[in-house]
Amino acid sequence: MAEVKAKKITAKDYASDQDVKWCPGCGDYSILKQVQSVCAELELNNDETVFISGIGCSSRFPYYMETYGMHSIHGRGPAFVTGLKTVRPDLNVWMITGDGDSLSIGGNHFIHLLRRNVDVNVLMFNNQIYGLTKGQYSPTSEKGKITKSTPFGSIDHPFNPLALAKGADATFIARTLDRDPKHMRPVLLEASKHKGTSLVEIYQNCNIFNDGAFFTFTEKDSKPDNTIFVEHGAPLLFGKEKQKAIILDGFTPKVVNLEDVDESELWIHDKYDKVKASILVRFFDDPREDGCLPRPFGIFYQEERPIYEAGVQAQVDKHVEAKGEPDLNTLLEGPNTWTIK
Amino acid sequence: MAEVKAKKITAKDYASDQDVKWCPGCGDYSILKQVQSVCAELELNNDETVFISGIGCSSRFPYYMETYGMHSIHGRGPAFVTGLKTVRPDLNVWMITGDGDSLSIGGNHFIHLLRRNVDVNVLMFNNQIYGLTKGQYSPTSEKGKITKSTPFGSIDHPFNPLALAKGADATFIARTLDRDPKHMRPVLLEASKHKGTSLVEIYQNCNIFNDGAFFTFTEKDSKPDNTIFVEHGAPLLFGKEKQKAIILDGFTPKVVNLEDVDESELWIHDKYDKVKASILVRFFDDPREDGCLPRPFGIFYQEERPIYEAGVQAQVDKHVEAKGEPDLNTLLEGPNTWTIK
Amino acid sequence: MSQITSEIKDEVTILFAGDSGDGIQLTGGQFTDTAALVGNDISTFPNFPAEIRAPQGTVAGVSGFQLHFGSIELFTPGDQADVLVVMNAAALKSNLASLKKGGIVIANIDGFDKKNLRLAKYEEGLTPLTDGTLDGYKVHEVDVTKITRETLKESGLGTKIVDRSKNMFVLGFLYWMYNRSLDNTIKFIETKFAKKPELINSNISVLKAGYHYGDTAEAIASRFEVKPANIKPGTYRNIMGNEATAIGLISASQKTGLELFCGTYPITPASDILHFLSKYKNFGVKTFQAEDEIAGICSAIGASFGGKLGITTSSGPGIALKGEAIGLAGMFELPLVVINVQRGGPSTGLPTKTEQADLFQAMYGRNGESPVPVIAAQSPKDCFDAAYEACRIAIEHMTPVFLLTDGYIANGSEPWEVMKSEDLKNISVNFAEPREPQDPAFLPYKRDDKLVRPWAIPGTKGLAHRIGGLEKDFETGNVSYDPENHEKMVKVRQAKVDEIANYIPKQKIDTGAESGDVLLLSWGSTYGAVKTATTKLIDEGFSVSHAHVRYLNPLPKNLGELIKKFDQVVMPEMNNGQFIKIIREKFLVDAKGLNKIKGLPFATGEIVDKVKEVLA
Amino acid sequence: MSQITSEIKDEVTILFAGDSGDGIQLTGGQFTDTAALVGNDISTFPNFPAEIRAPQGTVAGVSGFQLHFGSIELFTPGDQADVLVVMNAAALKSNLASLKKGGIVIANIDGFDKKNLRLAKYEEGLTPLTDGTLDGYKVHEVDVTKITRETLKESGLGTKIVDRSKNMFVLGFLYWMYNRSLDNTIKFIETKFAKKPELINSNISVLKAGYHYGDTAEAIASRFEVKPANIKPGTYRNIMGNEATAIGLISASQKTGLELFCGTYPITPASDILHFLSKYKNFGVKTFQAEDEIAGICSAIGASFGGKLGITTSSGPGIALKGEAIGLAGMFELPLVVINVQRGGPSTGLPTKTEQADLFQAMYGRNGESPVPVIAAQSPKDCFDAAYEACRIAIEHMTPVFLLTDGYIANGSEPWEVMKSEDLKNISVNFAEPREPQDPAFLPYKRDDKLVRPWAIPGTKGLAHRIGGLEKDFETGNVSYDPENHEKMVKVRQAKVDEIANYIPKQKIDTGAESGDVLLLSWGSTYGAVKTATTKLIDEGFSVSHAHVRYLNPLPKNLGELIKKFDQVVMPEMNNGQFIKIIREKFLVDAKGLNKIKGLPFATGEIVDKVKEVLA
Ligand SMILES: Cc1ncc(C[n+]2csc(CCOP(=O)(O)OP(=O)(O)O)c2C)c(N)n1
Ligand SMILES: Cc1ncc(C[n+]2csc(CCOP(=O)(O)OP(=O)(O)O)c2C)c(N)n1
Ligand code: SF4
Ligand code: SF4
Ligand SMILES: [Mg+2]
Ligand SMILES: [Mg+2]
Repeated sequence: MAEVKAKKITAKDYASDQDVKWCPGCGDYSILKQVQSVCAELELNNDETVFISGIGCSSRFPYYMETYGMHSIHGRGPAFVTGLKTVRPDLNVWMITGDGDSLSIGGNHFIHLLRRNVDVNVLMFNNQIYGLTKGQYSPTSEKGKITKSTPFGSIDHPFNPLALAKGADATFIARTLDRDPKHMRPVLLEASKHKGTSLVEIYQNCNIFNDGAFFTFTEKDSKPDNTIFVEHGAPLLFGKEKQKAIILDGFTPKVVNLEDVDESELWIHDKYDKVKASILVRFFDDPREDGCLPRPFGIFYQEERPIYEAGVQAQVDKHVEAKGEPDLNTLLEGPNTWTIK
Repeated sequence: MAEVKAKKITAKDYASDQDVKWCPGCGDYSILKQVQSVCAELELNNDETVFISGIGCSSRFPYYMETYGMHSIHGRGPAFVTGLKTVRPDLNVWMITGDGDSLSIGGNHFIHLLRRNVDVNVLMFNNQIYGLTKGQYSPTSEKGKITKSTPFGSIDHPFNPLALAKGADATFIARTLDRDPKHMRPVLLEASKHKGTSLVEIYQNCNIFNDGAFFTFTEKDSKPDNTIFVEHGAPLLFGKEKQKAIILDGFTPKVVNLEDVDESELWIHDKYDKVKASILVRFFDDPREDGCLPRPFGIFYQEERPIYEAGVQAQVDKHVEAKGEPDLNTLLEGPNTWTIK
Repeated sequence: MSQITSEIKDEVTILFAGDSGDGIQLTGGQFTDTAALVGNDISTFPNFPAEIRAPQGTVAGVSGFQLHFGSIELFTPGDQADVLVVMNAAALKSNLASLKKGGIVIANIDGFDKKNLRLAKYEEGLTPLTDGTLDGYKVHEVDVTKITRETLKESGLGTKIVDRSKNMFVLGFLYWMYNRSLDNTIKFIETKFAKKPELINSNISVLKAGYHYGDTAEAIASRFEVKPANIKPGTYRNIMGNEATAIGLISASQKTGLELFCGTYPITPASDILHFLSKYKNFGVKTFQAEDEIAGICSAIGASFGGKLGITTSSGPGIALKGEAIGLAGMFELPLVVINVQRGGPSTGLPTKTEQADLFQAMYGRNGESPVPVIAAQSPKDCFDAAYEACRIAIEHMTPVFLLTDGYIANGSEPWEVMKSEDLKNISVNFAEPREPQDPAFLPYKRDDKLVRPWAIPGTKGLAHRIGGLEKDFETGNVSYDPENHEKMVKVRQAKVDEIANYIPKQKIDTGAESGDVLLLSWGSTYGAVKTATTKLIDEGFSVSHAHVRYLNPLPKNLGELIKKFDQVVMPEMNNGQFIKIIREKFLVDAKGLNKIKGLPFATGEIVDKVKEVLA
Repeated sequence: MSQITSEIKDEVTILFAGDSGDGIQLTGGQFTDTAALVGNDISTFPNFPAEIRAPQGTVAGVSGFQLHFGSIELFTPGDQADVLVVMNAAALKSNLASLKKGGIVIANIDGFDKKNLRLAKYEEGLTPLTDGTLDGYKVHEVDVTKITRETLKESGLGTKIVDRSKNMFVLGFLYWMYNRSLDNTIKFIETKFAKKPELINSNISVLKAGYHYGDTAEAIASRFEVKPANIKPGTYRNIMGNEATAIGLISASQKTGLELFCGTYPITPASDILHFLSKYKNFGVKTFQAEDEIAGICSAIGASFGGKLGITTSSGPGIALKGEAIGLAGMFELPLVVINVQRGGPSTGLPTKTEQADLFQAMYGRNGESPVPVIAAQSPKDCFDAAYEACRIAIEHMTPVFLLTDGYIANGSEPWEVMKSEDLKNISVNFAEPREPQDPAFLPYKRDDKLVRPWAIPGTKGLAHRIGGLEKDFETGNVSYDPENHEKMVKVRQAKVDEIANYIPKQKIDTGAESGDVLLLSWGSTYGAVKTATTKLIDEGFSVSHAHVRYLNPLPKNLGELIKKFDQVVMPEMNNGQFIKIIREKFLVDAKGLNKIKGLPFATGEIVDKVKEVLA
């Protein structure tokens, strides 16, 4: 950033001149606001930042950012991102996607992006519904969901997106909520700093087609007992008074009263621990069920692993070094010629 | 099966009249043999059995089975299977796929098949290479793999297929080896009995393009120390004399000498335990590395969950019952008519 | 009460427009039903915004519903409106161009306050109601909001709920204007709010308030009367295109006894077919919302392999993903119906707009020589016949079939004379018979005299066989790399599709003489506009005829002959010229294109003008 | 030693055939190099089995290599072979039809033992060597295995290794037959086995043994001489089509300074382009083996968006998956080269065979009006020029471009006069310039006089903008649902592609006069066969000319004119008639098709016969 910058950069500097066209009340607005504000905090250069999305309500996002942007094809965001980052590792790239975009049609590109660990921040707006096509169930909709395409309830067992991401060896896995901007902000900041594919699942309310899908986790009454906000190095505590804890009993995670257990038994969150993360992503009980585990939010897992584009670049650099600057004439000539006189 | 069946059914009854055209020495032959023999043991009716595959060397499989068969499109096997089973739950359906077919182009259909839990037996021939297209690396090839398309070594972090399957909430997860027919057979039998999608990953040697990829796990010298054959209810023991055991130390799986630990500390394999399975599928260390965990084989996980096609059928049945036999004229008339005289 | 005259009209077009939340579609639907009940012919076309619910008051959020009703036969929802009802400034802004010169504007003035004017991006300080924009139109300003609130001030209902019945006021007012009874809508309100009686009364009160407002308001000088049309006696229902498609498919399933399986993925404007189908579980319909379009079609092929009626639906961008599988279905020679509800393209294009630009994709959008029959529907109700016919061809000829409709007819509606099951053409299903070991070997690719191979379904004794996408031997169906066999197979797959021409009706002239100066040759949803234009031209004394092609591949056998009887051929298409290329190539005639690529259907006048130009 | 005559020949075609493991490709390659070195013109075509390594000895496992060399200019690998070398019975079975009547068969009799005969499915007890099958051919039986083992019996090498040098014996023998020096192959052996000196000696011994066998064996009555061709002086290399494509792409990258990014997924017969490209990391080439074809093309578009040269390669079934993304690239108006190495279709078809049946897929395989320039390569070496030209058009006209080659030229090879970097046409890259806040707003869709929009790449100051697949405003590129704008955009995208006709060479007559009785109009890999046929027909006194079209969309501006100078137009295509439809439609000429759909290239004779038939 230029040193003589007179004006402090604000969220507004990242808002494009286009009218935002989401439904009034849509959770997408809050996410847009946080992202713009995080951009400001990081003082990202607008010209070196790129937002790429697929198709869906959420995927309109890039139009609203005063950066380079691409509204691509349904589900294919990861492929565009991979191509762009492979040739332009210098850019700061964000990918915006929905639960349908990334887990339905785009599921394959999504898991391949994660395993390759391209350096991009992926924000998955999970509203457990197809918004743009007016309300069909999505791969994250709960079983039995009644929608336009399932008037008698859906039959498919839904994906647990973070478990899937863990299965695909993602190097950064987090979850946050549209209605908790204070939580979202630091998660986005951490995600943007992580070198590799940072996956942030954001529970997002679609007030038109799936209103209240996450109210258990966002509304004052139910939130404390149904959510657990994990923090690296801290024990897994929750409840209104943080009076409840989670421990591992043998191989089974269990809810206990904090006062009933010894401190040594507490599950201390360690975002670098694979096994803990594998179990944590599976805290995915239906909150309507009795005795269920609270739904975790925060950064579940983080791992340092070489990023894809750096590996590609390293091979190029190595060969340029070994073989010298390319000479087109040598290439054209090939290894074997003969001359006719 | 007809009671008067005079002749005992043998594996040969499941061999079609087509010449088998895999390369001599290919691991596929051994799998074909076991499958035919398992069909015989189960006395499957040839006319009620269907083998569906994608594209790849492995996917030629259906041509060699004297059953109904479909050699479909690269990666799309799960979709054909889902359509077929949804309308024909009565059929016994097997899906044959390769590591490229199911994890590269077909990755999305694969994970959706698993989450939906369609009742089909999936045999994934994992040779860590693209055989049919003559030797490019696959999503399961180890990093640094030198192939036709990666003359300087591959850069991508490979999938751990069973971890991915677990992440997709598969209800039956197993692994076996082409070179261990005695192990393969019972695994195939169990898979075929499971109600739901049974995933069996089969390590398969491609002696032309990736010869010896699994020799560490199949050859006499290295096998005992590098493999662990899990059995439901039994402790995780391995080594030539079964002298080594695996325990969970806090959250970390560890190799110990059997004699050094108390029996109560032993990890008893429980294929119904989600958490154990989540950890077990992650025993995926590079066998070339020091202190690595052995690679597990056997049935990792099994869960009863309603199967997709049954759910679909139940809705139909329920509505037929509630609304009576369909009357086309009522449908044609619709709810609102008027009459012009 | 002032003197109110009553004018008789042959046909009227009303365009309702307002915010997505204003209940525009419901208002239009009610007027339609009422018009239908008194025996008017009708044709409607809703026009949705691309955004789900763009911010209230903006142009992007305007929803429209166009209704054409008359005492004469109608084939389109009307070129331009006689009456434009606008609930706010944005609605006026985006629809004024669709109003006839001199037409009537009914404006809810509450929707023209400062905020609404700003949101609609009118120039600061100016309102179109007074700044001259509406010069030459008849404008009726009504403060709908105020009167509605007034009407319900005693109801005890909250303002939000009260305001939601504004549309009933407008409806009542229009009923008055067109001399219509309120009965049908009152019945509707009673059913709809059966569980919320307080809303029954409030809505009916507002409806009546609207009606009475007509009686009392000074402004309105004339009411209109539209007599019943001379419609063939019978029982009718109003039907939308996508609904008709769904019912056509289910009918084919019921008539054949083949379970219907629809593997699909939502996409505008095709999703409604899935929505309709998924309601009819008691007809044994199985719908599968797949993970993507590829899985959608592949699952449908799987179902066909299993001996059922496999269907897949989508729109252009989704169809683009199905090419590989359509090619496979062609190799398999299994029945499959692929429905493309076309929308504005290319790429994501204009998802909520209409176009006919996917014909070539249907004809040629696959690798290799991969012929597929293609048929198109011509109007909302015709979607029924076209869908039924697509199933017939697929099943009787063992082939994937493309059915093309588009956003215009998919969402549009018109009255449909209810059919009886008995009236439906028979579709014959020929499953291969079981065999005993001593029978001669089963030959899965041996053809009958229609060049059709047997449908041998799993579970049938003695027919176990394998199919695949590799080239197959002419009879055994085993993989064959033989060069001669390949050529033979390519030719026979083509011949099989060509052979269908023997099993479809000959091409007819729809309107006009068998020969003449100009033939208007059209296909798909342009039918109504072209027909109306032709009638008009003939009335004006021109030598013009109209032929409308349902069967785009193979073409009717007599089409060439028919065309050659005209000096000129003009082909209107909502694309940049696709069907015309096929006609030019096949018959070497110098057909002229009339192309509109605006995401909107043709107006009759555009066609009339073009023909006059050609003849000038 | 018997009397051996020496015959002089203008051209000779040798077909080597044997098991996949027999080293057939290597043998053919060596003979090719040696022939090239003495100045013969050459053309080759390898023919792989569909199975990787089907069981030894079976017909499915036969690998072939056809080599045409001569003292005259050659354009095809030869219609039929003069000499057929077969290493076993299966090789004879599957290739005999390719041998000229009266041609020479060289048979390794060890490959005709009982087991081999059975595997080749010859009738029990009969061997084609004696049962009359080869009546009329000149057969030389050689026990290659025995002599090879004999030669190396002192070498101390194991039998398996010894047997692997059998092919050297055959090669030596053929060198003798055609009076060739062993030097080139000896040098090759020395390099290849530099690390295994024992194999150098053994291979050279066997090679020489083959040569000497010719000298001593009684059977051979004549040797042949093929004089150097009258080839333009210069430096040459032998080049395969896929290699030429790869080098053409890299050359465009080097000339423009744009990093090359190839996003692709393996598929026969396109994979070799990826294999070649991935070797040239030091040229900054980045190859991405994606998870599927869709990711392949989308990643390439991502790279183009980033300001690099995005390439994607595939064959028919894989191209079918790219339609949606090609449409998007057309909307984006970014450079992209899409290469289709066509194979036998439809569906999975005949993966290792050749065909030209994906032209329509390239032209029309997308939803909506989505024009894309299409060009085709005509021979192995021409793949270089075609690939380079595809990049030029993509970059200078900001558009996706289709390059069509096919299995025949992709795997075939011919001599190529080595180009110098300086000889390559310039390609201009125009990145939009950075802007300061005070500059007028950047308009990403404002066009220059070629109708081309600016390439504004991320990282450039002041150009931040958003692109997408929804219809865009004519200048700002913002999403626009405006009907007029849509039509304007559809038309301008078409006009932009049409405009390319002003930047490509005019169509020329390749062979023959500018007017006459028949024009043979061809495209793609049929070039050699059609040219050869034309020459032959002209020699025989027919009034025939040949024009070969590289630019299939847009067509050269003068094509219509050129065509109209001929009474008849005959269009040979390796498909069921695709380009012919375009020509008929566009120019309303009654062109006649000559279609071969056997997975094999045309033989000259087939074309000659067709023309004679047309003229009869
Ligand atoms: C190839 C293709 N298929 C289908 C569609 C239709 N479509 C657009 S968005 C969408 C799903 C959107 O759901 P999600 O990703 O969850 O986004 P949301 O709208 O909920 O934010 C679908 C099915 C499309 N645009 N392209
Ligand atoms: C759409 C499409 N893309 C690519 C191919 C080419 N192809 C065929 S099989 C294959 C990969 C095979 O690998 P795998 O599934 O591991 O099977 P294997 O041959 O190793 O058994 C590829 C890339 C194809 N047939 N179709
Ligand atoms: S439909 Fe739902 S997700 Fe889409 S903009 Fe509206 S509220 Fe948001
Ligand atoms: S290439 Fe490999 S996997 Fe394929 S048949 Fe040969 S050995 Fe088997
Ligand atoms: Mg969603
Ligand atoms: Mg493989």
